[in-house]
Amino acid sequence: MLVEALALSAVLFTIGVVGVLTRRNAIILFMCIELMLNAVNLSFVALSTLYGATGQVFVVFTMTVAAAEAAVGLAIIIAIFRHTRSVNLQNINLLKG
Amino acid sequence: MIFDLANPSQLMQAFGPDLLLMAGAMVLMLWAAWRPESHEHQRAVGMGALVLIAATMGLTIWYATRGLSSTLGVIAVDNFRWATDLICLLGAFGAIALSIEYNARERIMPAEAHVLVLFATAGMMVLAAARDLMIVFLGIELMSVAIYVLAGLNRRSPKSAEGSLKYFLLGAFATGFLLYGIALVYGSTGSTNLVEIGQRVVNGNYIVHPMMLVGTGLLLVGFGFKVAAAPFHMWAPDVYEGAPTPITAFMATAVKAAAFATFLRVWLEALGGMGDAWFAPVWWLAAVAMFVGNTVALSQRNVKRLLAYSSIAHSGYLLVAVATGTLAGSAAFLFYLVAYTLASFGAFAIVITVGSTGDVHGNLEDFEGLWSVRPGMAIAMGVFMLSLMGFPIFGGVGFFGKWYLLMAAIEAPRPLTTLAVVLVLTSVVSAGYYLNVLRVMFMKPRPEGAPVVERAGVLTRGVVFATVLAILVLGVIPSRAIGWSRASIPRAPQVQAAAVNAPR
Amino acid sequence: MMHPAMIPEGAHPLAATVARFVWLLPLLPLLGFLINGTLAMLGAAKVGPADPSAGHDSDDHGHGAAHGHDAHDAHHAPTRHKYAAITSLVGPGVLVAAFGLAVACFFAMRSVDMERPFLLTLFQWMPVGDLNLTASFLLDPLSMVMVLVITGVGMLIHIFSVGYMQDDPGYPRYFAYLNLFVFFMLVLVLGGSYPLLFVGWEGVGLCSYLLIGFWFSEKANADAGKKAFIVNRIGDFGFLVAMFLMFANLGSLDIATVAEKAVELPMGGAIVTAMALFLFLGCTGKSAQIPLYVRLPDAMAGPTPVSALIHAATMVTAGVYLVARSSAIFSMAPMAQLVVALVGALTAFFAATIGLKQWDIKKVLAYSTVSQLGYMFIGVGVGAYVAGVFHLVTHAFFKALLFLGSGSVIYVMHAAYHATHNHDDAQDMRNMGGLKTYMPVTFYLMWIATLAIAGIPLFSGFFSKDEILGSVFARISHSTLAEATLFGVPGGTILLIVYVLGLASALMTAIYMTRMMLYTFHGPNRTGEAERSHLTEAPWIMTGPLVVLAALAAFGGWLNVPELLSAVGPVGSLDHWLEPVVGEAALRTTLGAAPHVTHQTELMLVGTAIAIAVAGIAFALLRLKPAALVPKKDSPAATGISRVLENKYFVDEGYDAAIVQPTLAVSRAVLWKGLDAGIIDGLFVNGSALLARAFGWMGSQLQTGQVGTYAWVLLIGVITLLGAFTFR
Amino acid sequence: MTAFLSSINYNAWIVPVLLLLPAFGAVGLWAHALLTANDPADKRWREVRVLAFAFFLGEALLSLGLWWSIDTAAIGWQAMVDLSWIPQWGIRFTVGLDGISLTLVLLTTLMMPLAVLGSWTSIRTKPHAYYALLLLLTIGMLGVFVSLDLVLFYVMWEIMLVPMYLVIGVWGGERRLYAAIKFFIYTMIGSLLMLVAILYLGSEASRIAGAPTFSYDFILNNVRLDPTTTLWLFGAFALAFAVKVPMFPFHTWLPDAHVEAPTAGSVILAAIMLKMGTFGFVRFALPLFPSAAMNPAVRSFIIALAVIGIIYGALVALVQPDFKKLVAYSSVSHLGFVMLGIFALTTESMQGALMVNINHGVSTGALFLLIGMIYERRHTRMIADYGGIAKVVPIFATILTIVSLSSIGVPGTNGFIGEFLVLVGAYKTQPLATVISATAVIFAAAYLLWALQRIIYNKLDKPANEGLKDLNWREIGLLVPLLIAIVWLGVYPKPLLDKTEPAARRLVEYVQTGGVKAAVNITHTAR
Repeated sequence: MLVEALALSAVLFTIGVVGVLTRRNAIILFMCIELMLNAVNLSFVALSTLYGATGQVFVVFTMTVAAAEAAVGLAIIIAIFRHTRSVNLQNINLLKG
Repeated sequence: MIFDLANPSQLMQAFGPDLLLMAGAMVLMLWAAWRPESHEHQRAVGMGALVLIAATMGLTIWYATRGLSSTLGVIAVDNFRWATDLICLLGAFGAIALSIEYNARERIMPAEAHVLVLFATAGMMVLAAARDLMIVFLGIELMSVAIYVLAGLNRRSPKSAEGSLKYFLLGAFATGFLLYGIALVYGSTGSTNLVEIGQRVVNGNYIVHPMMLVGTGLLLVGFGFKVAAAPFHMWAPDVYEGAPTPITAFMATAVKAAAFATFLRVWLEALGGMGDAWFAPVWWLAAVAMFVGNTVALSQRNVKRLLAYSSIAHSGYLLVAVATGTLAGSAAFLFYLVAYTLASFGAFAIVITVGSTGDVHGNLEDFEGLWSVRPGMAIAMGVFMLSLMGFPIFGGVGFFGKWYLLMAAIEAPRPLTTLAVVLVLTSVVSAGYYLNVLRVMFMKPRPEGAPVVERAGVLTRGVVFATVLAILVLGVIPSRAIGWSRASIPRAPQVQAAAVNAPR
Repeated sequence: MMHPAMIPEGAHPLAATVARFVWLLPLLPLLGFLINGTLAMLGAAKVGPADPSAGHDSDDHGHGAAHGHDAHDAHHAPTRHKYAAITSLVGPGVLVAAFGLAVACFFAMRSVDMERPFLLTLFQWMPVGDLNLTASFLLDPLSMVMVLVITGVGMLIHIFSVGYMQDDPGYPRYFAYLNLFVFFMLVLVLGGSYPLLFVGWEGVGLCSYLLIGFWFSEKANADAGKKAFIVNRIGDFGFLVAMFLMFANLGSLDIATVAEKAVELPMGGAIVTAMALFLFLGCTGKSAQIPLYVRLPDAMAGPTPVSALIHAATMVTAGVYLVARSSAIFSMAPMAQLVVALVGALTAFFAATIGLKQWDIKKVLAYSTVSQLGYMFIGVGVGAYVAGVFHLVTHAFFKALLFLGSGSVIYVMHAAYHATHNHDDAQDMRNMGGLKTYMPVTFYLMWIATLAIAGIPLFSGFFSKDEILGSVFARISHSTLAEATLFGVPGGTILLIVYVLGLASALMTAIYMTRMMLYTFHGPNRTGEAERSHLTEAPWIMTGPLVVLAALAAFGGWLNVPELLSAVGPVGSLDHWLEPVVGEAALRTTLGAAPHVTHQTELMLVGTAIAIAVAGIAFALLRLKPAALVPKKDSPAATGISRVLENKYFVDEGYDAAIVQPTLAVSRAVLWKGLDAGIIDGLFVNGSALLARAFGWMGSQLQTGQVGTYAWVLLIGVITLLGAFTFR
Repeated sequence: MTAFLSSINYNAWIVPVLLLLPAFGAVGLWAHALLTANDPADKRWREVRVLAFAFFLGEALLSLGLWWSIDTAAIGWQAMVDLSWIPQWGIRFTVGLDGISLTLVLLTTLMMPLAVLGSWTSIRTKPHAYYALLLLLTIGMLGVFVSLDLVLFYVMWEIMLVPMYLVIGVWGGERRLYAAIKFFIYTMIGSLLMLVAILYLGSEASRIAGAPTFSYDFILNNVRLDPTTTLWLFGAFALAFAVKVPMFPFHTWLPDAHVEAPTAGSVILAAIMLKMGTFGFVRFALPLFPSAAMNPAVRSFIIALAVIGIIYGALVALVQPDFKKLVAYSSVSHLGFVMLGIFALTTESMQGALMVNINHGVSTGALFLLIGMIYERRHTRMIADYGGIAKVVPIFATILTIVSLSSIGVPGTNGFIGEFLVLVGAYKTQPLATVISATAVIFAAAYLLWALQRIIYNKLDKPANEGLKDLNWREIGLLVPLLIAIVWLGVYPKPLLDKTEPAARRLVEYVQTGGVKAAVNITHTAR
């Protein structure tokens, strides 16, 4: 069961990474990142069957932090939307070089 | 005294300075929100923040001089922590001092800006204390979330928003890797406590454990991103350019210092026994960072971007200290960090001054002939550039910083002579752009119709003067600082089995 | 500087005599140089304004221009130099004093036994490691002869110069240089070590440079001076290498020590031969031998008294002196001696052929000098050091006379052209002719010299030239030379060739000298109607020295009369005089016995020489028609062999095309533009900077501003890192 | 004199004072700049140059006592001062002199006032900074010659780059920006590798000593490394010094820097800074790594580079249209002689090399001063723009001729002594290289006399030259000491040779025996 859970976690993480690499919409990108974090959470939970509660505690932390990140992240996306009227990352490249 | 970290009240005591800063920051937050936005209010809150930082510094120093230690637990109580705290607090102090005048000039009204700096600093202090991967994660996020916001502080500037977004997205992405790395390390060793991991690594055969290896690699990715080491540096130039300049300075110094401090502690305390595994990757990471940072900086026209690439190169230099895997390396690291922080801060202060209202004059052309209009500023900038370059006497403490790093590299049990040569050769490349700044300021005439460089505010001038003075004085008599950095090495409660030798 | 450490060497008999003041000899001309040099600076200089970077004020333009423009005929500017009087006193005065001292030393030396040289150590010069060089003067019979010639002839020429240069704006400067020259020349002949000799050696070259380029506003003059110096330096290179060899193999550079130790080296060995050959390379530079003779004819660009003093009487004979001085080395290297003799003979012959077709009166004399120097080298080359030195002395007399005489002619011609504002060439013989009516004194005196150089019996040149040729002949058999080989050719054969070349040169010498006299003094005058009235004899101050020189040229042969002519005077005075210095070396060449030829052979040799001299003069008198000449401007260009001779076999052009221009071209195109600016600077220095920039540019191109790109780069980093961790 | 000096305990304080005085001078000039901020520019300029000159003159006069107070024959350092600096790293402020450094220190202190006089009227913009930088430069140069701690040496070695960079870049000619940065980076590449080598040596020494140390004496006497490491370390030191010397092919910064630098900059570069490279070889590269220096391959390689430099510099000088560049390339040639003399490793050649060091400083320094003077009047350095000016500026022409002759190495001038000793000594061990190098006497005459002819001789055919003013009293006055030195060192070099002889002899013996400790101790261990 542990191995399967870890494998699923890895697959989910990879899907998240691929999403980040391929999608151009800031919100979807952010959701892919959330997917990555949750994949890791799965690993933690699975591993805590081996080592006790630490993994589960970690998951709580992670979710909290992810929530805070989401709040800030969405605010930032709104801020950029005000300037560019778009959340497509391809249009956002004032800074380069 | 020895804190018993299993005892909650003693744990709280061991968190003393961090708690002071956090509590103070919350009070300031309330005060900031209490009154409508205005310059006076912004200024007042800023001053309050400065006072708070000073108080925290005082408390930290008091803690540091008491020779405290602790039992094994989630946080460390050692001089390395206090030293890192002080460097971060210094950075925060400088950032707020610059911000007060910068924000007024750029009409960035929210007084909460200063409080955010304080929160970020609190995150750094947590990071500095962390002796558990959980705390590491918490600290990094506490710091980062505040910085994401700070980077986008200038709501009128699309660049600021863009930088903030990029930092946020890529930062979260990298956090994913870091977290996964933590999970894998936890999965293979069964602990998140650094010292425990360290002991298990030494006792077990983790060097061939794939999960542990991948976990270590992902940790390296996570830290590499936070310290902007190539190839995980791509965000840095854009974010540095977009962010308000005082925040850029803050990011280039305090954020980097805190991230590196944790990095170093994790590497020394937890992964010291895995040297064979990470030696080559860290070596190459250092080399690539030095190379990329220094070469790309050559083609920059914008001084802020130039300094961003320079900071990437400096990450490479600091990675050399990590690669040594010794306590001497950590002492060299702290010393270098002081030198680097001073010079970077000063340089960004000058960039702010020359940038003028709207921060529109940040290109090298705008520095042309600075010597004829603002000789003091030009000379100070010259000192900063030379210090970043590692030039003796005129570059002050920068030289001894590099010297210490090189010495640590050459005397490491696994000598890094080649890496030292790479370091000096890329330093030569760096001369190409640092000297270019000098050239532009001193050797070109001030162009006709160039904008007038306003006299900087008293706080900005204070920052410039203080950094120049510190750089030059430490450049002639560095022994106190050396002694301090040698005393401030990580000390785990149990004897480390990892290969370390006494620092010099 | 001079006085502190004058340690008389042991108890040499000369130490008690006037000779202990020998250090004054060079010091006197040096004093003259300092005084005249100061006067020259005082006269010419106008100290600049305190702040030179302030703009030029235009008032002064006229002054500079006036000062600069009449450079062309500056030496006939009407006004005298304001310090001319002091200079006229000091310049020749120091020479008179030096000559007096030299004569005193001479008599002192005659009165003592000169078995070993008198060494006067002045001070420690270069005390370094094994090289304990002192500044010391070596007074022995050989240097005494040279000192007498230098101060004596030098004094006469100085006096002549007072007249010749009187109106030149650079009058004190001229005497300063001339005094300096005498100083260095005396250092050269008195130097007690090779490096000190070298100081004089280069010093005279320097003065020659300065004096040739005396009228430096003319590019040709400046060119000639520079050429002289550089060609000299090629020779000096040889001298230097010879000194390295001495120091490395003999451990010393003192002349006496070197002579002592050189004879301990293996006879004819590689080291001693190399030493001799490199020394001789030095001599070819200084004494204008093949292949370095090219500078001497150009050197005639200087004032004529300079040509007389430096390029005829003294400096150019320094090479001969050096060989005689190093006789110990040369006598140990027969092959080198053969080279010396052969080069001397070839030079003598070669220069004589060129002399046949020159039109410039001074050029004729210049090539004649080169040719005569060749003779001297034949002499010292075959080990007949006394003969070589003897010819050196007589040549100093008659060639100085010839040059000064020609100087008078040029002076007069120039004055005439100047008076009529004619810009014709005052030195071209085609513009002269028939001058004997206008300048009778000069005319007669120069004929004496001509007869002397041609080798007419009882004139000085006859004795010395005859002695050289006789010595060559005597060594064809039974000498180290005859036993040695050069490039596989037996030494005897080479000496025979040398002898034949010597005779041929003697013939040509007689021809071209007669030709010169004919074209200059005989036949109709071609100067021009207007100028003719200005032609007159030179002033007494110039003719006076000529008379003295003529007497010497006529009777100088008495110095060393051969046994054959013992009726004429005391036999072999010079032989006896120089015996302590060169006797041993000369004997080594002739295998320990005095060279001996039978009485009949000797008579035959003398007879041949006389016959050749007479034949040459007769041939010239019969064949050449001064009346048929037309002035230079009307003359057609020469063709065929004449053209080749007139252009000196195009050797200068050859050197220029083969050495000078390629060196310049290679330096410019390959070394400077190619290697320096192209490869080192362009490729490596700027190239590596460019490479770093290129990397930087690539890095910044990767920085597209797209978050997607950044994420990709990050992921590539992740994969690489994980790869590095897992696949170690 | 000696008694007087010892009565004031001269040796105990002179070196630190010489190093500190220029720093005080710089501060003094800064104070002057602040106090007179409202005065007219011309008045400030006039005052500051006098003030600066006073400091340089004071420095020169103070240093003169060294001539008598230093016992060059004694074993061990003279006027040694040893203070703690950074105890944790074992870095000390150790300074001291021997005969070799004595001559170079005096060369520095005596040339600096002349260099300042040379730019008396030509530098008007930002004079305070200019003179302050020259003062700071002096510290670095003196420091290099007296340092006996490797780190102190390195610091001194580096710090002169910045003032020179600014002097060239701010007050230089048209291509000053390029020249300045090229100078800096070129030099830095070499010296940073040396830094790594110093660290390596220091860490070895510390291991042996059991306490951190970078002491020259200690390393010299105790550190013995395996041959491969020695070669690498020697290479790092040699590269740093070779760039500074400059040896072919690391010389291309020199022509640019020389040409673009203002007069004082060129003078200092040529007269003093290049000597630091050769001094580095003599003081560090040779004695610290005798086995590498005696390695036949290494030695042949360096000698080959020296010989190439001699000939190459001369040939390239031959075709330069710019007089300053010509002199710059001639420096490459002259310094090649120094390198030949050093690596031939005989007492004579070593002495000759040290002599050429001084001579080149005097002659080339004087040449640059003269070029600066004529440039100030005519604003061109192109040879083709002159011609025949001996007519209008006879004093200038005379002095230029004398100095050129000295540079050519005509006997009777200083130039001859040095070159002669180098060659005559080098022949003993390197005959072929010496003979090839000796041909340079021909080329030297060719390039300088040709240039001389085109500048002061020939026809005065450029109208712009007709109004040229001759040298003024200040210029004559500052050149006279150099002329005296040229003649004095040419005629009676013994005093100078005596000063360097013991050190040179010991060094040669030490290196020739491969640094066998028993053979000879070139210095003592003072501590």
